[in-house]
Amino acid sequence: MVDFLIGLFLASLIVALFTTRLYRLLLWYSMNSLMLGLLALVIGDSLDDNAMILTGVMTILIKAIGIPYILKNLSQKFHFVRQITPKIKVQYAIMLVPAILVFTFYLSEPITHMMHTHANYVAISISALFLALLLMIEHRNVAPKIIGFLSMENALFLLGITATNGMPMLVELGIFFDLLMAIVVINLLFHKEELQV
Amino acid sequence: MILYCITITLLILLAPLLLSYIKVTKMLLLFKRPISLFQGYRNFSKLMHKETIISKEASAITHYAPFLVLSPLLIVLFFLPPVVQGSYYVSFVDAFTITGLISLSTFFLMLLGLDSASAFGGMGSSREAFISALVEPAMVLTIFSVSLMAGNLGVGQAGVNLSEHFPKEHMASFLFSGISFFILLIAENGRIPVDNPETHLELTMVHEAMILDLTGIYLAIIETAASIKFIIFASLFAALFMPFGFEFSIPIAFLIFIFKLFFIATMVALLEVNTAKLRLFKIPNLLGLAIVFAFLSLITFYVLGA
Amino acid sequence: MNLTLLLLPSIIMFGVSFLKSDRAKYILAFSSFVILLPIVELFLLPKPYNILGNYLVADNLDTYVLFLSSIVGIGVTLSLLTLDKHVKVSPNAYRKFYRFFAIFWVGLIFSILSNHMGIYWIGLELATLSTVYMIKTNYTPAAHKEAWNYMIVGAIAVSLILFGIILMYASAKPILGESAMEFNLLLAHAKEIPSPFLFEIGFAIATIGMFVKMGFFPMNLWLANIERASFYPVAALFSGILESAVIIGFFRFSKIAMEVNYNHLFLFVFVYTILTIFIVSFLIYRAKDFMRLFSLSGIEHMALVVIFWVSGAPFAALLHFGAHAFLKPALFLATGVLESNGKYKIAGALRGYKGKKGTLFWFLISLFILAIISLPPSPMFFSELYGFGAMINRAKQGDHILSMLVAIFLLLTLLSIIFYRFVAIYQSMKYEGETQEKKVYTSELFALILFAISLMALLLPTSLTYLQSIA
Amino acid sequence: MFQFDTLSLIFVALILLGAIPNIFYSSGYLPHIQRKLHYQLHYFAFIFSMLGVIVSANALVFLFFWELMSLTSWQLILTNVQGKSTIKAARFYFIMTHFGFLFLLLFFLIVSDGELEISFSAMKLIASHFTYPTLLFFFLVLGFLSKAGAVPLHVWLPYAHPEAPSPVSALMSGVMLKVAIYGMFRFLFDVLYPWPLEWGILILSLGALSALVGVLYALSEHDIKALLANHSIENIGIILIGFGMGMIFDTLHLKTLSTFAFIAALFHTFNHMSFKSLLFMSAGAILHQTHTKNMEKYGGLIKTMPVTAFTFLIAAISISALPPSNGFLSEWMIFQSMLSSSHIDNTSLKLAIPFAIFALAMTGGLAIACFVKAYGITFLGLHRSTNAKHAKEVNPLMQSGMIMMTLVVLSLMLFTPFYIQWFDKVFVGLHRASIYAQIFPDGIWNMHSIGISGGIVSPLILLLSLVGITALMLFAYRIFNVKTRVHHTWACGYKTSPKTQYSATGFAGPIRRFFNWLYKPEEHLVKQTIAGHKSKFSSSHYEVHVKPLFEKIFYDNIAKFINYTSYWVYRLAHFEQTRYAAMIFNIMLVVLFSYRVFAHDFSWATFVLEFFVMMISVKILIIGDKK
Repeated sequence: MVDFLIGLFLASLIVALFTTRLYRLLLWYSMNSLMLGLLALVIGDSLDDNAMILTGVMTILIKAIGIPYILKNLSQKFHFVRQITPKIKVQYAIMLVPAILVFTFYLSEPITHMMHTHANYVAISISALFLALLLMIEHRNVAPKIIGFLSMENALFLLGITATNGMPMLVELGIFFDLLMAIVVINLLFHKEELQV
Repeated sequence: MILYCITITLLILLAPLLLSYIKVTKMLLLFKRPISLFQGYRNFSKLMHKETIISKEASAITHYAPFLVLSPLLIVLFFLPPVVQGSYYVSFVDAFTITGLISLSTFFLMLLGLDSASAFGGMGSSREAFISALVEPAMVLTIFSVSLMAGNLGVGQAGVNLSEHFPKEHMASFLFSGISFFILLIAENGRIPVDNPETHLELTMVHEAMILDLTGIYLAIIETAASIKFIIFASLFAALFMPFGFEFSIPIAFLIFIFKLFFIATMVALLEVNTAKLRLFKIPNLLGLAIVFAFLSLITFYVLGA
Repeated sequence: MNLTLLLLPSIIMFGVSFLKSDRAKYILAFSSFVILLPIVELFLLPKPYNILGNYLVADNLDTYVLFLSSIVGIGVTLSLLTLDKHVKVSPNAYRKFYRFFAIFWVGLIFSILSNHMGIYWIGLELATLSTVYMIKTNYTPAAHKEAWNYMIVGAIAVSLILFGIILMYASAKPILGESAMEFNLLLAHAKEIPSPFLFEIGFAIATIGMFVKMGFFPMNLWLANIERASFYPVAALFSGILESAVIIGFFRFSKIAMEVNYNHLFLFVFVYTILTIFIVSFLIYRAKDFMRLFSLSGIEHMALVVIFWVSGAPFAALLHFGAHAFLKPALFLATGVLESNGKYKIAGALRGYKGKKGTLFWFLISLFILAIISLPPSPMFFSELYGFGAMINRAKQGDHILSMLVAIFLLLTLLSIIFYRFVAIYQSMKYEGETQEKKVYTSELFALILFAISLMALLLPTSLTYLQSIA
Repeated sequence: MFQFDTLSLIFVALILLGAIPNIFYSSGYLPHIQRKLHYQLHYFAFIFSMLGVIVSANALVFLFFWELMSLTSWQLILTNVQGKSTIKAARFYFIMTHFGFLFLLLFFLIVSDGELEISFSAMKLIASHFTYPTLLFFFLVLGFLSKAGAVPLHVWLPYAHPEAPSPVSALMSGVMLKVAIYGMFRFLFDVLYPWPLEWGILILSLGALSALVGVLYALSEHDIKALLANHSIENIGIILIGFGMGMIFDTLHLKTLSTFAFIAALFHTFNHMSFKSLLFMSAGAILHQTHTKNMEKYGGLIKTMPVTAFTFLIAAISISALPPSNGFLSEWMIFQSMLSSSHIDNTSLKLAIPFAIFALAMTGGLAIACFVKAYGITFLGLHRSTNAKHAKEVNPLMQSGMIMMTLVVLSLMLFTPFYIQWFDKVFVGLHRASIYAQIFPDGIWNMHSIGISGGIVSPLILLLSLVGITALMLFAYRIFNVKTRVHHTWACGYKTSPKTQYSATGFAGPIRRFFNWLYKPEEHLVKQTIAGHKSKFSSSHYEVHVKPLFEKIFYDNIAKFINYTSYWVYRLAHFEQTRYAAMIFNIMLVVLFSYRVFAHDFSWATFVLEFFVMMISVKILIIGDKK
């Protein structure tokens, strides 16, 4: 079950890479966050960890529903460009994505000797990180970049959930708090004038 | 000590004669009617009686420089190798000091040339500076290498040593330094092909250009200095590169020495007759030769020991 | 001593920033000064001092850094008082600036005093996000653009740091459990970490995040551009305070990494720093405005601090850091005056000052500029001596002594390019160009004097022994 | 912190001898300076820092004062900024001294193990365990010789010295360069003691080269202070020749000869301090009056500035190494020490030493030519400009400074034995046998060379006889009571005018032409011909500029290289404006990959793979396709 959800998580991220429409991108981000939340719920259930279950719920509420909704609102309010074409050619991208996966598995290969259970999860988290970066690389507009940054956040949550079986509660709450703060700041930044970066 | 004083007096007295001798020889060789052998003395006494004209543009340098040109050369006379056995000699003074003293004299001579604000003086000084800049290193090297061969850095002692036991094993470097020194003798004394002491043509003048504004007693002093310089070089050449005749009894040794001086003068005269004055910018070719030979002699001595 | 007291001035500042009266400006400034007081008290307490359980622990290192930051904060506040005389700034922007400044301080205090990787990160993120808006107090398109830029790059960097933290946490969790996030425990048990490679990967990612945030290779210009676009007190804040929060994280992480595998750490940091200084030195060689110049030189100094720390000369690193923390803000604050007659006018920037204030100003600025290229008696002179000494010592212990020496020599050569450029700029400021009158305000002068006194205080024997005791 | 052994004290004495007359001179010069406070502050700090360098007993203090010395001297150059040239010169000077400082820093850091407060003797132990002592030696040489101005690190001197105010040039050239020589003495003896033969030969060759290069470029200068600065290079070369010989002899276990050579070097150091300071002071006095450094604008100054002219003459004789001056004596000692090596059996020495002898001899000749030019063109003849015409003797304070310095020169000449005895003590302090008794075995009259069958010189007798004979002749001249008449110089019937005199350019013409291959001069000839005749012209102007070869090939190319690199770095750095995410992506990739490759299990194959992956990734993500 865990592996299946992780697969879906990665898949939604990869699909997001090839998206050319902003709303579609938001959707995929939301899917991605949903998978993450479900993953937390599943792992939390199996470990009997209430904190993690709480994390999962919050993830679904904030990331899968809240943030995409706010972003969509913002985009309507400030008339974002909704046609977002990746700058990297698709031909390159289809080579890059598997290359990143191969690389991260190669990278985490030594870890498999050291820790028995979660080596592949570490690899996938790192590759998710790289993919999120790739998402930021291939777009020039602000909105997809924000999505990319949020996907990075997801990647590290994935790492936190799978590789370490959850971080201390305090930290997770802090991270959520910062995330909200980020959204506030983004909102403020948009508030004056909409500008392309 | 007496012999020492006699030698020096003799050298001072011979000096003008030697220059006149060269002139006479040259004139004879050119089928001209020769001047008197004692023309040098005549000139001297005539100049001594003449009124001295001092340039209005000149400064205190003109008043003192002629004496400072002469006095270092006079001092060098005291440092020359002995002519006869048993004579006192200053054994220890080395090449660098002797060259230094000669340079000191040249230094003031060049200043003298520049002092009178005449174009000729500057020209003469400039050329002299050029020539002496090339001559000095060669001279230091030559005398040093000869004195090293002789086994003593003091020139006086070197002269004695050379005539007592001639270093046959160093023949090659000895020869090189001999060639070098002869070129230096010509260059330093302003003989053809470096300089022509007999003309007053601005293209050729070096030494004469510097002293063009001097008259009377100053000119006499400078002329004397020139002749003494020649005799210094000649006797150095005689003592260091013709090291024989020293072991004979005193009068004969004296005679041999004087003969050597005249022989050198003859050689110079012959050379002067047979060559033309070089262009100024060709002079380095000749002096370069001297430097090369000097360096060669030193390095042959150093590296090959030959 | 409790946390409330530490945070109280910031909270007051936050509250007052909503008041719409003219006097608010002075109250805000005053509350900013007051931040120093609890920190001084903290400074005097016996160490280590647990402020909040095992989460916030004050030890010598972090109180030192916090103390430096608070002094810089006072300097920044001082110059803010007369900011409106140099540039157009509305009272509203002022208050907003202070509002975020208060949040910034909260984040900063948390991250500097934290003994917990997570809290460290939260504080850092808070500080980063709050600075985003400070950039925007300058209402220009450039500032807007750079604020976005900062938002995104800063977010990437901070995410990388968290990613690294989680990996490190994952590597140590099997032995330490949930408390694997605590620095002192992690340090104590560093040798027992079951998967050092995982830790190193985490450390590398976190370090990249921190380095990007400090403007190391390859992101050398973004800080400079941001500082160019924002008001100069903000630039001072960036280089003086925000970097201290980052660097203290690096200090702590690298201490653990040293225990895990010193050679890997050293090689990684050494190569990274040389690359950084290589790029930075050549960028400085071409820099044509003060902001960029000082910003790049700040990067250079941070790189040196990092390499000194890693080479085993914490004393040199701390001294260098202290000097940097005072010098850079001072210069950034002075930029407002230096650029009175146009942004890109370096020639003649130190001319045209009248009166005692003016003379004192240019004299101090001359000293500061000469001090950042580590001419004696600048503290940087001594810190570089000790720092490079430690590096060479390190080289002598290793196997590749010649290549290390070559690398150190390369580093020194690059530093001399910077030296050359600064000398050229100083001469140009003082001796070239036409004389145009410039005005200096007392508050700015006070800020400069404060920095100058602090710099001199760094060189006192007591402070040197104090620094040595930290190390 | 501080130490006061004989070596330090000797150099303290040197600084004081150089600085005290200078202080007088400087106070006389002060009205000429606009920023008086700035000047005074840095001036005294400069002297103080030099003293600090000399007496410091550990690396920290040494480096501190060393940098302070650079800093203050740099600021002193900037005292009177007159246009771009000063700024350029100051910048160049400062970067060069900083360059030297780097090497010193490396040296000290290596020999002190990072503990900068340890004593020099403790450093020796560490240095002896260091694997590459020659590296240390190179650091030392580069560090100190860039300050001393030896080839090829000499380029800054002819720029920096002319631009500084004259008292400062005198201090910099006369005293500061000697501080570097002190450093050589101190650290070669105290830290790096047993020297391989190669080190000595290196110093010797550097010295020979510096001597030649310095004097050659001095000849081609017409800026009087630049000329003197170039002569400093030459004299530093001569000092280094002596120093190198000392090192060589020491390696060959000829201790007394080595001491002799070192004493010669030290003696020349003192001499150079004295006459170079004096020359700069006199040049400064001329500059003060004529407001130009161009020698072509001088002339006839001896009539209006007799004191300056006299002091300059004394110094010129001394620097040209003419007997019986002190300059002559020290060069004589150096010559003698070189010639004492004739029996040494070592091929590299046999090649190096004759070359050095040749260089030194060559230098002597050229130096004379150069100072005849400097003295003759400046002081003799007719004034070449109105400025020179209106020149007056400088104020009494400056005069007193110059006269005091002249006394220093004369004291070095007259009390040579005393000084030598003193220098000898330095080496006794460095655990060597005293050789004073060997140099002056029978009283103070004769000075002996130490070598087998070496030469002897008797400076006092020479001096006395010279003065005596000259005085005698002058006396005779008075007695004769020669009639004199004053008249204009004969100028072929034309009027004698300043324009018909030889110029400095013209004077050096023949020598310049001879060394054309080296100088590669830029010549500018402007000629106003009359009616198309080649040989008839109404006016003509000829100028020659010589840019040092070293600067042209070495320094200019470095500057070009830096410019080029910075351009590319600048372009690269600007990618981050738009490609920051890609940059971070790539740096992550390379760091993680490298950790994997290097930190886990290294193999070349993976390394090569990493390289290619990075190439591709950078190409795709950062550089992108060309449009």
